[in-house]
Amino acid sequence: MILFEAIYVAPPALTAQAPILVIAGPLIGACAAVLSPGARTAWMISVLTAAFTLWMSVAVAGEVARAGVIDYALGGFAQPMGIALRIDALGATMALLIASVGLLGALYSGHALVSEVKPEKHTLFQSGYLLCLAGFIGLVLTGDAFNAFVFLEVSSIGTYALVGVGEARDKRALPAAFNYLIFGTVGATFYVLGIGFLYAATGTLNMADMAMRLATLGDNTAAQAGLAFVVAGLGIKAAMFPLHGWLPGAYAGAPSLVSVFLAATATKAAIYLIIRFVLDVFPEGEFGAIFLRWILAPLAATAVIVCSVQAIFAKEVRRILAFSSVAQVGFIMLGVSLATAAGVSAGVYYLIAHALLKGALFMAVGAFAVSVRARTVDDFAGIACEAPWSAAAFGVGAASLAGVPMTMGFLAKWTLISAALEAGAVWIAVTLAIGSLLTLIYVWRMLEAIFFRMPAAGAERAREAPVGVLVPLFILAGLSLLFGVTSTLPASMADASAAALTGAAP
Amino acid sequence: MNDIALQASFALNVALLLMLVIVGIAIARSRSLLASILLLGIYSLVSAAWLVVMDAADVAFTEAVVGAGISTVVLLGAILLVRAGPVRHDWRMTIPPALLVLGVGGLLIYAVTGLPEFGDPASPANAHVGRSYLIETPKEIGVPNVVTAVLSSYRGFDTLGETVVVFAAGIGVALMLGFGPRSALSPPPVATGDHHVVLRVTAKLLIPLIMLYAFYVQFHGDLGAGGGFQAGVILAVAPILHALVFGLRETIEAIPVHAVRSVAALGVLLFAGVGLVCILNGGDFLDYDYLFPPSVEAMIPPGLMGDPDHAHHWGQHFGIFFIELGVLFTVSATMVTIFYGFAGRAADEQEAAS
Amino acid sequence: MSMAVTHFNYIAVIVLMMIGLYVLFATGNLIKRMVGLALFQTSTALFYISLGKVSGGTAAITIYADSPEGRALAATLDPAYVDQFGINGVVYSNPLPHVLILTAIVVGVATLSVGLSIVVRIREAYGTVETDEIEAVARVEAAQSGPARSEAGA
Amino acid sequence: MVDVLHLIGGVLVVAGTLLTLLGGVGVMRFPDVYTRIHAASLTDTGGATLVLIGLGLISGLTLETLKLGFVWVFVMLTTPAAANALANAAFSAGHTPRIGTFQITKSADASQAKPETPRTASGDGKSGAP
Repeated sequence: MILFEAIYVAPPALTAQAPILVIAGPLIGACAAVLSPGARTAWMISVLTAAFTLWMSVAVAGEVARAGVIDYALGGFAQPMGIALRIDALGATMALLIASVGLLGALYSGHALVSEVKPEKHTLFQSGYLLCLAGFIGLVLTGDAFNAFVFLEVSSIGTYALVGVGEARDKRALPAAFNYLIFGTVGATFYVLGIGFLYAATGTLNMADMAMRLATLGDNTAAQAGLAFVVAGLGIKAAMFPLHGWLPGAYAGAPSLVSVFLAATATKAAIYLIIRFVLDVFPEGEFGAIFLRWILAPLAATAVIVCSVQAIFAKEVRRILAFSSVAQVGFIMLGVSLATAAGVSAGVYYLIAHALLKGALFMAVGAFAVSVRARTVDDFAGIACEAPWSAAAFGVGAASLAGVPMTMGFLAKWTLISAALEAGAVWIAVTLAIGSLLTLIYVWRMLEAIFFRMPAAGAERAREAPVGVLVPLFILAGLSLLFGVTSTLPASMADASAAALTGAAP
Repeated sequence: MNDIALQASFALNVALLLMLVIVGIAIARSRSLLASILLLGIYSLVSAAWLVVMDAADVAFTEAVVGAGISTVVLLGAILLVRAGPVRHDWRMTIPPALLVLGVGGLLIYAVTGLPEFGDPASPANAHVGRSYLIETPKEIGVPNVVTAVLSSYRGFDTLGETVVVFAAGIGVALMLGFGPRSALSPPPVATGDHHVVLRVTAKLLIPLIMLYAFYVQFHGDLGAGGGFQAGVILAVAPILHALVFGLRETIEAIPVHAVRSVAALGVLLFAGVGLVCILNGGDFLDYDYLFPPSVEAMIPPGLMGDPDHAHHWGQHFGIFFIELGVLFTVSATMVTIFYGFAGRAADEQEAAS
Repeated sequence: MSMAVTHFNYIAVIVLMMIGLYVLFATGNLIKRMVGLALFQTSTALFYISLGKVSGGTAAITIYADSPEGRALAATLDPAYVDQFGINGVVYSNPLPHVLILTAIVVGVATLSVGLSIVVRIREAYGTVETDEIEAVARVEAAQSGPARSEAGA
Repeated sequence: MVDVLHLIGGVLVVAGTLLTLLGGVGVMRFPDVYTRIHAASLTDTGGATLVLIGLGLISGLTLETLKLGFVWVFVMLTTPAAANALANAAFSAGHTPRIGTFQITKSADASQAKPETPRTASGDGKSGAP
């Protein structure tokens, strides 16, 4: 975070309004995309909007680094009457992450969409993509529990259809999209129900006010059940084991742009909100501790083991990556469940690392898909000879996922395990180690096919992806390498986030 | 306290809730899709009646037009397209969901034991922020309908998000159903011919009345129940009725698909634009007190609208007016888009079959 | 009063939610599942509205205590109660849950329409809207088509 | 005076409700589509009229009475038209009345109404129109 303080990002008047512009920008861009005459214009609008969003989110991050927590009163009404955006280090980090992936995804969509989505659908598709971007950013910036629900839906409703559009490549995308819709809506409704109970117990929807009032409330069954429903609802959205049933199908079936964006941001935004409620809104105390230690941590540990094994036995590359995502959510939640500053920091760091590397992996799979229809691991055999650059980027992402030294994934796993040991939770450290070994196995399966096998005789020849696809892919993969060498930026952001949540000094 | 009036109201509440439970059970037991959809419409209508008893006039209105109106239309359109047979029933499939439901129900009952009594005016929910809105609205907003004031001003950002959700749904349905080779075929009129002279005459009479009513609901929203959402759905009924009676092709000729989508986008732009104007004039996003630049605001005589010591009501009134207009555009256009999506498919399948 | 009376609304709403969830998960028919989802969402709305009811209250549309409506309303209530919980002599129900539920209802219809549009496409692609039949079709097709890349090359 | 109006109004509302309920029973009990439509539409308009008049008496001469009048006009326009459309659709789909002496003759009109092709009926109707 320190880095941002030195840079002059935007004029002060713009910086003051940056928290809302970062949300309103993509909303307006989405409307403009619908109004635009053709696919090319829509793509340009999408890129420009995403660039503006990234610019504004850097400004927000700089302001948070300078001033600590930002409170932005929408409509000029004092909290808790009006809705407020409340941005601390964690929120700013998440917004920056989502906006970065958003811009790279928008760049990538220029070529990737052409092979997967019919041209006449592009304007609507870009519009849906920008709405999704706005929804996730709004979700991580808002300080109002019900407003978070609205943004949860803004990000979801369009996404369901975007996943369904993947039918052009694989018609299983349609049942997957329907499943996603059912699970997602049940999740959102559980969230609303939980907020209803919290509202009944506190009389407010503002998260800061709610936290204050919950602290003085003592034991209240409505508040406890409210938290349980909130976490269960968000757990569905975050694909927390055992509520992850929708994820593999949706990630495997969606157009690759959507897979990239969802894998990098969707579950992360929901995890952010879980962290916010469990550590920030709900007061420290017996109930919260029991909840973390006896419910969240064991489920996360099961996810790490079970879903890694499922990934090992999966046939299709996209499904391997999807199951891996569920397992990695387990890694992150294990870090968070420690509830120490080091644990939360490691969890957030892992979250950033995973978003970058999983984005890169899905993007690389999409880059192969530009020229060739490949689903299973065997289909990918020897693709490195035909599309070496994409394969290299895939290799970097996979290395980071497996935790090879000099990558961000390695540092993430390292900090996570040491945080677990530091907190005295040996069983968590052991689970993490086993999970990492299992990760190695399925990563090796994919790498072996891509790099060390020859293409099957008579197989369709893949071609290297166009530059427009390679550039965002290389940036995303490069970030995993760069932060593996000098991790000051993400590490300081993760530390600041943990400090903001647990109240410890960074 | 006058116990008889209170008890009568409570008895009505209990009776309507029991009716809802009965309708709910009927939906669960029904094997026919058509029956369950119609029962869902009845459920919405009964719950609208219940909402009136609960003093939630605006919600009742919305539930009536959305739940019993447009939802039923969309569901009927869907079953027309999928032509599904009766719902099959397998008792083995019912056990895991039953266990899940019992678990959730148990947790809910556990939660309910911590809730204050029903109707308690001193409960946290009713005493804290909710009460502040009732006290502050006449001073800060100057609109008689507090629900409208909270919806468009205090929680205007939620409403923007909600409008965007509707817009996103329009995009979603258009992406799913609005394309493909078959929707390029021109659909045959759904119902024309000599048989339908009564329908045509009635529809011609009703369409302008429906639109007039929609505008009444729209502009009456800050005085009584109503507002952009309800009005938007009602306004969308006019083209839907036109399409049902005169054929979809005629309607699409009058209101082209692209125009409808553009109107939906323009509605969101209008809403967000109001917010941006407030920023340009020195306020925060959606702070309608800054809707007019201070120089214009200074020219407004105090007490023009609202109470005399707070000249800013002017901005609040116009802010609410414009954003509700944006909501009207987006909601009505999106409802028509959704209808076009489903009805376009329906007409195509008929043509393909014949 | 016993809890069954004072919390009757909440219990009834919970029963409705359970019915909705049950319909959602106990059937394989996709349209019936959407009906269950709508039922579940509506019941959640009813829960919020129950929270915001104030006994003896009226809809949150400002009326004056000395208008005919205000007087008629005040006549049904204890003056001390009105003094304590009323605002300018009138007791209102809580408007905040109403606002939230307006949002939730609109979100519900948005979800419903997107979900049904996906169902229509599923029916076009698979010829059925029953979950088990869709899975059967998917299995058969997966068995028929070999590895995608080599098939394309053959 | 006011009390008497209230009383009459209340009686009318209850009567209207009962009439509508009766219509509901008719819909369940009557033998075929046409009689059921008959039961539903007649009691709908009649019941609604009674209820609206009753409510008008209760509310007195205010703005609400005017609104109730509009509602009545709307009901009077839509319910009969809906019944007409329903009966039309039933006829096009080939439903024959079960009671009474009315029989569908084998005229050109009836030949369009083959039960097995209900979907094309409206299209045929168009082409057959003079």
